[in-house]
Amino acid sequence: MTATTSKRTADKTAAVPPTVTMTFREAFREALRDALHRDPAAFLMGEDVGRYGGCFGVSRGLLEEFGPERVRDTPLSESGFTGAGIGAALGGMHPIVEVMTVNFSLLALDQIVNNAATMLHMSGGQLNVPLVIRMTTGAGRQLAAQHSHSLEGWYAHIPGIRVLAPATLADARGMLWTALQDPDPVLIFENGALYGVSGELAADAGPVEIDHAAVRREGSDVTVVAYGGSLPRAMEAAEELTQDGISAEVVDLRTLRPLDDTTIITSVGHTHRAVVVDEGWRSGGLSAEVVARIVEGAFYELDAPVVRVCGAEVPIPYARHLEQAAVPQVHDVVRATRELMGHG
Amino acid sequence: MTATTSKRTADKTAAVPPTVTMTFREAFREALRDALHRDPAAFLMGEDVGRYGGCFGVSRGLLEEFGPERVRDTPLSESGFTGAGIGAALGGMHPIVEVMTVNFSLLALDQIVNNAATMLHMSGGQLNVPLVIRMTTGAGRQLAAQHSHSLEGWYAHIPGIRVLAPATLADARGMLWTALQDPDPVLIFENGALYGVSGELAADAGPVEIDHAAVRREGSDVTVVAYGGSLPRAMEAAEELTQDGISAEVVDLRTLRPLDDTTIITSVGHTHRAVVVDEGWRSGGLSAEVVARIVEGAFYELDAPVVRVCGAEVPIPYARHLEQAAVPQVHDVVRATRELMGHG
Amino acid sequence: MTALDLGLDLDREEALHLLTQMVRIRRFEERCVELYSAEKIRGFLHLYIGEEAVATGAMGALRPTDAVVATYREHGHALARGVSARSIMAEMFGVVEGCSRGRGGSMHLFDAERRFYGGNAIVAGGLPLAVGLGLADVMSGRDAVTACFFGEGAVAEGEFHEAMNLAALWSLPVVFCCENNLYAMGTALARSESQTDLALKAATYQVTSWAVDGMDVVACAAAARRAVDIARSGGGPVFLELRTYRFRAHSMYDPELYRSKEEVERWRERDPIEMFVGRAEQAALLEAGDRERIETDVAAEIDDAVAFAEAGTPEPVEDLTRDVYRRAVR
Amino acid sequence: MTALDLGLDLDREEALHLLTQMVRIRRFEERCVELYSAEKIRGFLHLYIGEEAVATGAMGALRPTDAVVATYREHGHALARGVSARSIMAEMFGVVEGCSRGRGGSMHLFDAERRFYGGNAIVAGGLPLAVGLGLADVMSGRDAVTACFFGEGAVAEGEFHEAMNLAALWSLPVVFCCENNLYAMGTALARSESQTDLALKAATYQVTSWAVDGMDVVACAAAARRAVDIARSGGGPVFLELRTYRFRAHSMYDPELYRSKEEVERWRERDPIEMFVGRAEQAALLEAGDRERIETDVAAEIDDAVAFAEAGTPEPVEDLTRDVYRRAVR
Ligand SMILES: Cc1ncc(C[n+]2csc(CCOP(=O)(O)OP(=O)(O)O)c2C)c(N)n1
Ligand SMILES: Cc1ncc(C[n+]2csc(CCOP(=O)(O)OP(=O)(O)O)c2C)c(N)n1
Ligand SMILES: [Mg+2]
Ligand SMILES: [Mg+2]
Repeated sequence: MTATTSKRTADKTAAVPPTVTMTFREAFREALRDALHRDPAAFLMGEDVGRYGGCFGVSRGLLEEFGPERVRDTPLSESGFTGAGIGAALGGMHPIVEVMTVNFSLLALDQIVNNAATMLHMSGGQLNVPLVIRMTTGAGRQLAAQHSHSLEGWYAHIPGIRVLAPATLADARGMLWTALQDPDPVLIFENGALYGVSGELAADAGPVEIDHAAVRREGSDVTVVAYGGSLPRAMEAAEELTQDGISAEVVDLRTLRPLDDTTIITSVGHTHRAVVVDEGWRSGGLSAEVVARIVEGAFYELDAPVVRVCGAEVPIPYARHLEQAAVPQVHDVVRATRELMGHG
Repeated sequence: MTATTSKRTADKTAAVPPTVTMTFREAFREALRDALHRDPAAFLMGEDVGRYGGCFGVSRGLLEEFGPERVRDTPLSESGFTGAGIGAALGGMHPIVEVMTVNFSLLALDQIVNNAATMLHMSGGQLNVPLVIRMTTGAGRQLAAQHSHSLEGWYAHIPGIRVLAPATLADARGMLWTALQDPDPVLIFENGALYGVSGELAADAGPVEIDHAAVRREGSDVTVVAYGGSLPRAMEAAEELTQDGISAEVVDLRTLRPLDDTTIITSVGHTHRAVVVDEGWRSGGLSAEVVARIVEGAFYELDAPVVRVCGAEVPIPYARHLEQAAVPQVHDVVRATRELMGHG
Repeated sequence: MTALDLGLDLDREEALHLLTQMVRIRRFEERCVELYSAEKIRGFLHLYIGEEAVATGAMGALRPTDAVVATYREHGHALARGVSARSIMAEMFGVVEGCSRGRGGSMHLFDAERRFYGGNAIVAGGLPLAVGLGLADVMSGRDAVTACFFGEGAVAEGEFHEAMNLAALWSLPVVFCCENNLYAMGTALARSESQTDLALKAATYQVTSWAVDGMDVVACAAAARRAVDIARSGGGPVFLELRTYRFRAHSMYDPELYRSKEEVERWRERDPIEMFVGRAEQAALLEAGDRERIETDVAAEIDDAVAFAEAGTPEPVEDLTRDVYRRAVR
Repeated sequence: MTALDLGLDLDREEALHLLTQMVRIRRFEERCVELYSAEKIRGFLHLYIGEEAVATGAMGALRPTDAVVATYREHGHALARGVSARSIMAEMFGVVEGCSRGRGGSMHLFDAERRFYGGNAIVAGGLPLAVGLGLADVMSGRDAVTACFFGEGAVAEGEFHEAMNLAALWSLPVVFCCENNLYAMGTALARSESQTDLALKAATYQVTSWAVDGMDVVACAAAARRAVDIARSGGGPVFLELRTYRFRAHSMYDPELYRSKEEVERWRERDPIEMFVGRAEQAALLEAGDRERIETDVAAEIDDAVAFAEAGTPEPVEDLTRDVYRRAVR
């Protein structure tokens, strides 16, 4: 992480706040460090979060800083320690449970769906579960079928939990704290392909709100809805589309549940066309819900059917060219949008 | 089960095949008995399928008929015995695994999603998994949050598995055999509220195809799409709607994955309006996928936005009036359809 | 003969308390059966009748600051923990006066004030919660203990295994109370466990474990006291195998094809209430008239609970989606 | 000194075979590392270097009709089972000539013909499959045995527990080969298991269990032979704890913060290949020139495998969705 002061700070009249260059990995780590510093009830728990430094290096150094009680390595037992996180939350703590990847979270689904998501309601409002569960999601690293699921949209089907998908450095840095102070269980999906990506972040970046989608790029011809690992691709596609004279507005969902459809519908109200990009499988994916919301909220605004650019309906294959073909790429977004705009 | 011969059989010229009266429970049982008789590789395995007679009585009597090897009681270990079913399928058997209810299947999701669904692809086409998994689904019996999930639509998101939702006696009786002879894993969702419902079934009812949706009632004004436990409600609503002069066509999805959108789109092509009924939660449910398919396939045919009538986004509460309110009822379908038709 | 000769190391007050609790549970559930037939109570209803000694004995070892996790067969645990008969009955009537506001029903009784964390209808699903509650207590420096109840059927589940290992590894103050009533629905222990000595099985996790006569309320009380002491004093988790039997069907839908009437009858001869009354009377801990008075009081308490529930308020349907999130959705 | 004095109950041919297999695995993986650096192989790559004695010893006890289930660290198992180096290398190059058509990669090697059922990247996820394969063999009246390999980290997972219980309860012919290399990624055994004596733990399921020196290929072979005999002759499942060590990082991304270089060095002194060569030479089972010849042959085999993989065919992108269903979707 390199602290830099923007070149333009010399210009006193238009003082730009100083920024730092960092990777998503570092931003996630800073968020964890900050949370562990500021919230005495917070602790991090999961497989290899401590001695190993986190399976993707996110928590490296935290064990040394906070000790093994608060950076707690667990045995391989996803259901057990996720359930223990729920219990600890009921007991007044603010656990941050790390499930290495969404693929392994299938082993913890009973606890997440049957306990974390239902507890408040089943208990008639008595017992809330202030738990954060972080996990890596997504394909793109040739890890094949059992290590490449994008199931965050699946989780977004479950009432009682909030589902976040940070796609910018500011969100990577800022969502955790807000999630941790939330009285309800929050799942944070970190896209694995983003960990190594770096960029500029305000030096004083802190918590961000977690209730709204964000317009990441304004445009007038078409709304491109994306989130997580697909956002950078959507942004790149929007840039490319300018060459065809197409002005794309890009909406970053940020929070997958509850879905902020107002922002989407407002945007479609201006553009009258929409493309939904989702790395997850098409059928029954989050993309379908976005289409349904647009139809419900802006049907008469639509000049054309909403288009989905999604993961192919296949267990993700290992071979690089097949994996790339299975996951929406920039050119897929560009092509679909051009076709939608009649530039096919 | 009472064998009856239709009164009209006396009329030789219009001979109606003899029918029997039976419940869905009996139809499912007949399907199991038939499968165990005809397919030597088939066996039934699950919690309390044998001595207890099945948690909902579906398999009562089968232990006595086929013995404990082929009607195999398992310990409480959903992941273990579901995985064992996959292994047995790889070993050449045709296991029918019963997971008591979809709620407990969350404990077996790793095996279903990471193994059953991926094996054929991951092995480059070498290893198929001829497995059937049956489970009860749905709310309506005041069993509260942990026993009332409708997650069949969720499963329909997973490539590599087929998902069936029998909603008629003929399908309850006929889908199992076809599923069992299928080379791929098939999940059959039996709606718990249907078990006790009885009706007439052809005395010689046998296997049915599992690839297509079915138009259960023809109509010209609006397409009502439903499946499983919602189908009878959709049919009743259609009947009621005739009083408003609304002619509703009812499509029974039957197979939730792969979804037969051709039948849906063809119907909407005639009616130009659609209502989707789904007991599952609205956001990210199967209903969203149906909307998306209609938009993709029949956007320019639509006279109005597609309407969804879904489960409320709440862990299902115990109290009867709340549970009823949480799950789409006949009057909800009627009201939504009337509004859509401008009779609101 | 003295109380000590009978192994009853308790005074009259304690004896009355134990008997009262067991009778409360028994009569409460008998009334539930009637109310189920009358369709006042719906959903699944799992009776604890025959097993009263376990919850009664164990709960006495806990302080108000301790925590409890139970299953769908938890009326007895809730009553013994001090959740009022009124609020439990109201819960089963599905009214807002219920301990879970009518949202949970029989399988989901909760009481935050009494640290009663349910009411879990997924077999073994409560065990990881108990581990977490124990962890929170330790991390917060509270000397509380969590008692976690579950049936022997749960032992085969992966969640049992993971929870035992975590609790032992982290030396957490959790008392695992395994109610071995020999059946999981219709599955006999020997058909579900390759190792039927459950205390031995638990001991392999390096957890202090032993088996207890679960029909003997005094034995249950003594074992629980010892177990809670060990857990509270830093001795790590304890596993108790409480050998008991349910006199009734698994739930209201069970034709009981899997066991004989004779077997049930043999176990009924060890009725925990009658056995305790017999011994306590012999030890002169109970006096003539005690039983009658308790029965009368309990009947009144239950009548009152039913009346309370009958007079309860259904939640307005407009509030269907309340308590899905504590923080408003947006 | 004779072979028997050294505890080497094998003939020259067997000794040559064992050594060849271990060397094949070692050199194959060393080449994989190079190819990973050259970005010919991608994804996760887990090396078996240091653990060769286990797969080599165990696999010799199996017949072609037996079945094998392995993990993501399974190059060694695949090679020892007879899957060709060509098809494994091609798999890691992601070409259709690969044993999984390039769909699986390093973690998902499959070979139906050799009953090699993967290649499972979910820790403990293969164990229930092994139970089912065993069940199918029994139900079909085949006298086959299933060997299931997994790391000691898997023992904490619920799926381990459920699988052990099912196998024992149903007395299935499964040999559970637990490769205890002391670490699950960075988690040492004592941090993951309250009971670190894994054979004892397994024995509690009523499964015949014992621990074996996993660095001694002869001990591994002997143990596997005994275990497979028990399983095949109706003695039910067997659990072997094979004590071994991985010399390399967990995968290509592991900074190895959790163990010292000294520890690794100490274990390297028990290199299974060098130990075996030393003993076999002393016992005159190996002759001068054997090692060199084997190394030369293996190098040639691997060169050939790499050339084969290099010349492989990428699957046309149009075929992306093939093999999702065997029966056409509609
Ligand atoms: C994970 C899961 N599987 C299955 C069930 C259905 N079920 C409810 S109770 C029960 C038997 C449990 O037996 P046991 O643990 O011995 O407790 P008991 O009912 O005897 O008190 C079963 C199979 C469930 N609730 N949860
Ligand atoms: C269910 C699950 N959780 C986590 C992981 C990530 N992971 C891959 S290998 C591994 C360590 C497994 O250790 P062990 O079982 O001892 O086998 P070894 O790698 O030492 O051979 C972990 C945690 C996984 N693949 N699956
Ligand atoms: Mg029981
Ligand atoms: Mg290991």
